[in-house]
Amino acid sequence: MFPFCFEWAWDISHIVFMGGLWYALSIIGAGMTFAIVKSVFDCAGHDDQDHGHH
Amino acid sequence: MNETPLIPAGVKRCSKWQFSLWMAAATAVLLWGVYAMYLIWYKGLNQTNMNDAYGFALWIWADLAVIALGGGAFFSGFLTYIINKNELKNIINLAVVIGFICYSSALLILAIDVGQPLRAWFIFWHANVHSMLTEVAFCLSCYFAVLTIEFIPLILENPRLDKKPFLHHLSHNMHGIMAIFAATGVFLSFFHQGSLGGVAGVLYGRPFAFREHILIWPFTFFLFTWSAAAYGPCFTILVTKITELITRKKLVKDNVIHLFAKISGWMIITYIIAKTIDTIYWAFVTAPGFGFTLMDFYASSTYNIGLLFAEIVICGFIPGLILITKRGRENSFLLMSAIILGVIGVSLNRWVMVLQVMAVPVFSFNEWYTYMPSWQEVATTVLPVAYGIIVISLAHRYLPVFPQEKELNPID
Amino acid sequence: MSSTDQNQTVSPKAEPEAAPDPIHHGPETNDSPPAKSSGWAVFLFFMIGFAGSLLSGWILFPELLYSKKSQPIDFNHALHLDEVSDGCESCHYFRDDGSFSGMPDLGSCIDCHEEAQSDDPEEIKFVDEYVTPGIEVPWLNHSKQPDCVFFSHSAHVMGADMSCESCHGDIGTSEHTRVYEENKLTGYSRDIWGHSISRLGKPEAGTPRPMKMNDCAKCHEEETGHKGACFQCHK
Amino acid sequence: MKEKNDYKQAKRYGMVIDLDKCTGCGACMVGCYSENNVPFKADETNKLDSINWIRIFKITNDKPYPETETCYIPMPCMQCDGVGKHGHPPCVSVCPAVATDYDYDTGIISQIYTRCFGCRYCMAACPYHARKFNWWDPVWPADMEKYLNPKVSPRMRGVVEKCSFCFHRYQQARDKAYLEKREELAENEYQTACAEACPTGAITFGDLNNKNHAVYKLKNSPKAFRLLERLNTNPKVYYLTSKKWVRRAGDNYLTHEEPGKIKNNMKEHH
Repeated sequence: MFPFCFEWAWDISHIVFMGGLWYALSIIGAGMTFAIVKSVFDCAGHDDQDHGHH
Repeated sequence: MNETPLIPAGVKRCSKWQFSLWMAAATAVLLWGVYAMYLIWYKGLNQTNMNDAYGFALWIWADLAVIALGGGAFFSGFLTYIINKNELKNIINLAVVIGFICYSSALLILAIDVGQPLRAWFIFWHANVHSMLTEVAFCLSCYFAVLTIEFIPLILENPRLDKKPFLHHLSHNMHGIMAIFAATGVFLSFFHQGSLGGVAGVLYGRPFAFREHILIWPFTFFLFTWSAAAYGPCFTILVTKITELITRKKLVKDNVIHLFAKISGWMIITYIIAKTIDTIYWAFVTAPGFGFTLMDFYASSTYNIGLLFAEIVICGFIPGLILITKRGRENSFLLMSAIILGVIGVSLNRWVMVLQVMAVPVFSFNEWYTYMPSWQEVATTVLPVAYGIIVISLAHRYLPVFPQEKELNPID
Repeated sequence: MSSTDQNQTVSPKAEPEAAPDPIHHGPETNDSPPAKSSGWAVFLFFMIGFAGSLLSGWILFPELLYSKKSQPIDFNHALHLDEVSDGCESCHYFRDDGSFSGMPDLGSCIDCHEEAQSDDPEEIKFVDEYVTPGIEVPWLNHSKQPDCVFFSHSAHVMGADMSCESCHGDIGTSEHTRVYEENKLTGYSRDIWGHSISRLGKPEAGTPRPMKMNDCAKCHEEETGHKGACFQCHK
Repeated sequence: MKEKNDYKQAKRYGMVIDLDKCTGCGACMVGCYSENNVPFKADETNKLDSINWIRIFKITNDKPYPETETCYIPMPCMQCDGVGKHGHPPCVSVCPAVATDYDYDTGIISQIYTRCFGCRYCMAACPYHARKFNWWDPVWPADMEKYLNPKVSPRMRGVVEKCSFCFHRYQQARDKAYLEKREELAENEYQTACAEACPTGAITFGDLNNKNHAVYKLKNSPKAFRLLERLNTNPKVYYLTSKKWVRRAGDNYLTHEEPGKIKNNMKEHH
């Protein structure tokens, strides 16, 4: 799973397969981070405005 | 202080008493499964009736089946977010809840099924990228994360949770980027549904399972993805209909159901044609190359040729043809028959691709292997059903799962 | 998921004066501080947590993980090395079948130590507690490997011409035994993992090499071009 | 893992079992059990969940007396070279956690018990049923634990195990060769326990690539065949028989096909 694992090799199958995995994980991670951080700012920024209508 | 009610406004729900009774019944079944699960974890897989010839059995079937049936989630996500079939927004919530249930169940079953559950993380840490099972585990876990993310905003729409500003914003922001998650989910689903087919298709020591390849992917890879997309919606519609039956009210408008059914129908028809071609090629080219005739594979009284007929004709062409014709899908009896046949069909396909693979003797001097699950296996397989009923009941009671419910069932 | 608008009806701003708290750990109260000023508190909280986790990871956790043990007898390698004729191999030798004797048993010691030769308390203890009653010394093995591991001293020493020191460090010149730090979870010596927590860089000259699978693989890859098949080191 | 074959004389250890000599006595199984610490159950009547690294199949020609004939087929792990002899046997590439691999130096397929987490995919992949699952933790009768072979690591509940061609004996033989500064092993320095235990000399073991080893000649005999050869598993265990019906039983044939006259349906790459 990581380059320091015993089984890791920089060959085409590892690059394609693990590339796909890390790509997916990054999107999921970045997406959630974005949503959470933005929500924190939204809360802090407009105290009692309503956000349901964007 | 006046608390915001837990139940969404504008809809009617059964009494607390009635709901508790219903939940108690489901929980009782759940606990039976949990007890069996405990036995298996504590005492080991000797609690099952699997053996060295039948290393993959009921659980792997259950795993493949729930994942195929949960395919409605990724396919409706694809249709809604990527090709903008907006009507399906009225059913996608349920598809996501079903997907969440199916995938969490699949992961749980896998955790019960391995001999050393505490080492299950090896599949990630020490992954062998050439194994189809690795691809399954990776995509399954990632896609489960995606489904959880898709489920969260719906949970946050519960009136009491929605009152908290942070959760309100979070729900809103997650909605905003849902298309990205959905696209990732479709990508992941495509691969792991396929890999589950690949699991059987790459077994070149098992002539019943083995299929020729395109690059590294055996035909079953594509057939599994295709069939999950085709039959998954049938299960979503079936659960909708069951929920409507139990709650005694209409929850999704007919045009939504008919659209979903029509798409499902075309997917089934195209899938079953591809499956037929695959079967013919396998029966007349692949298998004879290994010294087998088609009938060698169906020479058992349990596993007879009727299975193949049932899978392709009764649960394939018939529901497909019903669903693609306007009169078929708009007739409620035919629609129900078609979706039930579809659900049976895909489950049957997964059964055959797991259990029959094990049963067919490869040596000319061996008998057919037989296997009967132990009660512990049955209980742990029923567990996800009880769990699913509980989650859907909770979701329906407390969350706005069906956006059209209020309009279809005005309170006054 | 399109029902946010409908929810407006059920989530009216019942308490408009309640400032939304960005982190929300409790029921909302009217006197919660304004969100903006809490930013520094959050940052401070985060930094304290970060420092705390670093400290516990680098200091506290290793303290908890390893229990310190001493060898049953404080053995003096340097003294013995002066006395014997054949270097390390006088006691740690190859058998004819290619297997390695490892730590010597009582039989190898008894030739000289049937009776104490000095008034060194460690030697007297050795003779009284082990030689006379005939009990093998329960030495603590810093290099002990699990059951599933096959290690060939023959391949490394004879095949690859490696010296003892290249793996075990300068143990031959030591006058006292080292403290044996036993991993409480696995039961193996801390030497196996290595003493650098980050495991970056090479161990100093004279100190033993870490001996986890990746350490074997690293050296094998450098020396032979590949990590080797499983059965090269497993049994 | 990447295949590497830097060694000029890579070995392919294999076995030739003469079915005309095998009496089905089971000495090979007993030898294997004690050599390899193979666990057994108190009640061994159900063969489908008992562990054995080599087991004996009994087949008959299904003819009435006096034409009845019986043949015993001892089956260890076939140590398949896989499709195209690339070292991709059915079981290796399917293992999700690299608990089993193909050793390009010897052609022997490993099984690492501490890595295996018991998904049993390799068992589903192996057409020879050579792989066995530890359904129970091994229980050794009183004192027997002291007689276990320290060269072979014991196994625990929930992992798969299989014949290793007594690989630990190869490791011991290599140790001795290193000590004596030799590169090559003599044929008799590395022999499996089953080959040594066989009272009729039906089992011959050696390097299939080495012209001086007995197996080299035997595998090229016209009587030689391999089990389920048509699946392209390329096993390294060969069988000898002079009986046509045994030869036919060793694989699957359509009614018009004749054993020995079938071309493999897949091209070999080398």
